Amino acid sequence: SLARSLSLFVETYLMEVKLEFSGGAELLTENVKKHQVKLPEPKEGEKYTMKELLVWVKDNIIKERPELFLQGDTVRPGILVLVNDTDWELLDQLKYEVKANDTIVFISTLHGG
Amino acid sequence: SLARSLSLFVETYLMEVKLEFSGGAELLTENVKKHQVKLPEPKEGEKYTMKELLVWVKDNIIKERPELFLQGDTVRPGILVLVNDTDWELLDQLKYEVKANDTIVFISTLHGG
Amino acid sequence: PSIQRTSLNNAEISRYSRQLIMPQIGLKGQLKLAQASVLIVGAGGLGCPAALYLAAAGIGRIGIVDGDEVDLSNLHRQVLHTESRVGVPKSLSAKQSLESLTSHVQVVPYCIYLDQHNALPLIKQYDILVDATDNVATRYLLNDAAVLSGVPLVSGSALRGEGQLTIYNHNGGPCYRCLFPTPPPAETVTNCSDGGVLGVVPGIIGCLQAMEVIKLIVGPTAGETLSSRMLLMDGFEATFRTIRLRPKKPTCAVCGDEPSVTQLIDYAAFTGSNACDKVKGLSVL
Amino acid sequence: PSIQRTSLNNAEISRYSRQLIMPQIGLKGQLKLAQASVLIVGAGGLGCPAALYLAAAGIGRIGIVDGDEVDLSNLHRQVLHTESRVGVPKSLSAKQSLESLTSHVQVVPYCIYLDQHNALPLIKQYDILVDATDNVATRYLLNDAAVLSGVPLVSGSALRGEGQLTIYNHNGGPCYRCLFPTPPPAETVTNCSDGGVLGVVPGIIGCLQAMEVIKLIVGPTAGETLSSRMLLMDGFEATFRTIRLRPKKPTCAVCGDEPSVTQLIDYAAFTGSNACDKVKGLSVL
Ligand SMILES: [Zn+2]
Ligand SMILES: [Zn+2]
Repeated sequence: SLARSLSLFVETYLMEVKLEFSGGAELLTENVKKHQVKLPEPKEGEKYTMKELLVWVKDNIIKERPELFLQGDTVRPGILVLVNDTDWELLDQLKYEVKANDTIVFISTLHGG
Repeated sequence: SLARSLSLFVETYLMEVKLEFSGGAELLTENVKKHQVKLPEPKEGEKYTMKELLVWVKDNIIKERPELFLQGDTVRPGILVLVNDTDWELLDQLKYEVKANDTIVFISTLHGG
Repeated sequence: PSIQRTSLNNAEISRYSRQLIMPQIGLKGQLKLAQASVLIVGAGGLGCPAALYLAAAGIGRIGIVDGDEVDLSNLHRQVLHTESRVGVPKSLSAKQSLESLTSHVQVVPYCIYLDQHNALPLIKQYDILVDATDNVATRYLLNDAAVLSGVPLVSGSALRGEGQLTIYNHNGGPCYRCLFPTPPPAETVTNCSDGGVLGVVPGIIGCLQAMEVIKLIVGPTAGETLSSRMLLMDGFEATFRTIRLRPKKPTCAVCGDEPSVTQLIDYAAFTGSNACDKVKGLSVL
Repeated sequence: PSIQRTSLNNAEISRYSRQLIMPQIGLKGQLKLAQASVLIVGAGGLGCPAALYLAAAGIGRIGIVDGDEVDLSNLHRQVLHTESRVGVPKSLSAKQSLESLTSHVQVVPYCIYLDQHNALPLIKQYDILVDATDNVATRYLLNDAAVLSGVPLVSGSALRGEGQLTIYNHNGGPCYRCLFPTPPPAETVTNCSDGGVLGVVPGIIGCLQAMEVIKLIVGPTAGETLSSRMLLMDGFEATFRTIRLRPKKPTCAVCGDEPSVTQLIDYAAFTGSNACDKVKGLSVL
């Protein structure tokens, strides 16, 4: 069926997402702001949520002081998470299911002036 | 086949596009800057290009003084045409084939300061 | 409105002609500006351009709060001050520059640092609060004070080549605590002295703060404010991004349905930092 | 560079400390700024903030061209001028404000209108040209002069609540004529006197022009300039959009492979308009 074809089509590319770090969060990634990454594919029937993504980012992208990125299973206070220019609080936060071509941004809030 | 299913899927929505007018070009559309429009579907085997779109816009969206929008078969000098944030000169201009969900912007260049 | 006026005089109509001929502003909008009062906290990199363009636009009364004095190292971004006023309180220096630009605006300088004791009585005298400060403690203070006083908070920040801008506590949008219920670990907080800042970056954000203040005062004809949205700028890349924020949270400690913060607290203790952002030596050089 | 210098002195290092600690600028970048010269054409809504932040940032020499005098109706957006300097040439008034901010920058006022006879010898003395003018004729003049002189042109414009910004004639990017080979019909051209402008809108764009100039001078470490891109701002909606522009066109009349414009021409005749944007009465009121 069309729906099935589409879902197969989508699945093939599921794990390609764009990660961005800014507002100082890029200091945790050796000053590299943009990362185009291919995430491991979820197993049949499983979902890939922000919760898994955060752990993957901590293990694969964060170069030093991971505790300045993750605290417990979520980002540390002062980091805002955006999915496709939308605050992740509007999208189920940790339970948000990552989709192909999502742009996920971690911004550290600025205080200077 | 998958390709065929996808192409059918796309065709159904082909004609929904977003038009925007700014920089003063919105004065030709009663100061309405954003227009979500459904274009007439092209006939089997035919294509819908910017050339057709410009005429459609002149006939359906421009409320007065169409000569300040179109001159001959293209936009008048001083209007820049953008397709999905890209200058249409990079995209075949009049021959660009309009796709579903394209955002097409007409900006009048500003001179004040 | 803070200031009672029923019309503009001819000098004002002529002076503001270029902006009041726009349908988004009009004579009505210009009169609203003349009746409004705005408190700008911080006469630094953000506060200078914000105050400059708000005074130029014809705001009735502008209060400027800053306990600091002008230093030579401020002048790369704090453009209301001058070399001859080094050592002068910033709020007075700002007043002097604004008054030479315009005699139509009342400028009230407050040469103090805001804290939990003096903030509320001051803020209650103004329609809109502008956060142009440079430290976490004052940002939480201003947020709570804005919520407790029922005024919108136009919050800008800048560091290195980046800037952020939003409006808190307005029109069902979130407050600062809705976004950041817990203060960041002190070691993750970088100020302009340590991290540096390109002067024009707070310049751009301060101007954008003035723009948002004007829209708040004039109302819906002047378009959409940044309430429930945040603007992120990367000056070195010349990119801007406007993001959609969560609404006001029912569980928020200060603006929620059952607030636990009902008066101002000790923000230095709460954030584990203080309001002083003085230089700690140019270790990077 | 225009100005030969091999190092910064201690006063400069301390003054610019907040920006030279950034890796994007550094001591090297700050020295490049001190060695650079920038010609700003127009001391109005765009030129005032651009000049202010470029002077603050430590540019070596800033030339300011404006044949006009300060008028009260300028002061809602032309924030380098003051009420007491109404009637004074704008270039002189701007110089006075910039010099009170900083003694490290040489400011050269030119109280003239640029035309095809005086533009080239002047522009050749500068590294970068800033278009902060307000009319079509001068925009074509500056474009052609920039191409013939081989300097990048940082071009800003503002009207009502909107602004546009790009860099022409740089790094394989287009020039103004590549985008607009034919001038617009005169009746479609609206200036700030007729269309109005909210003062802070050119304020934002002028600041962004200063940002781009700094990036051009400092070079690649300071990120991507707006060459081959254009920034569009809608202040009332608080939206920004960066668009990708065509490259330099081989067929362009001035920057193409076989240019037909090899010296400056009569731009009033070419555009069917002239450089004067005086008020024609407040018919809207
Ligand atoms: Zn809240
Ligand atoms: Zn060209």
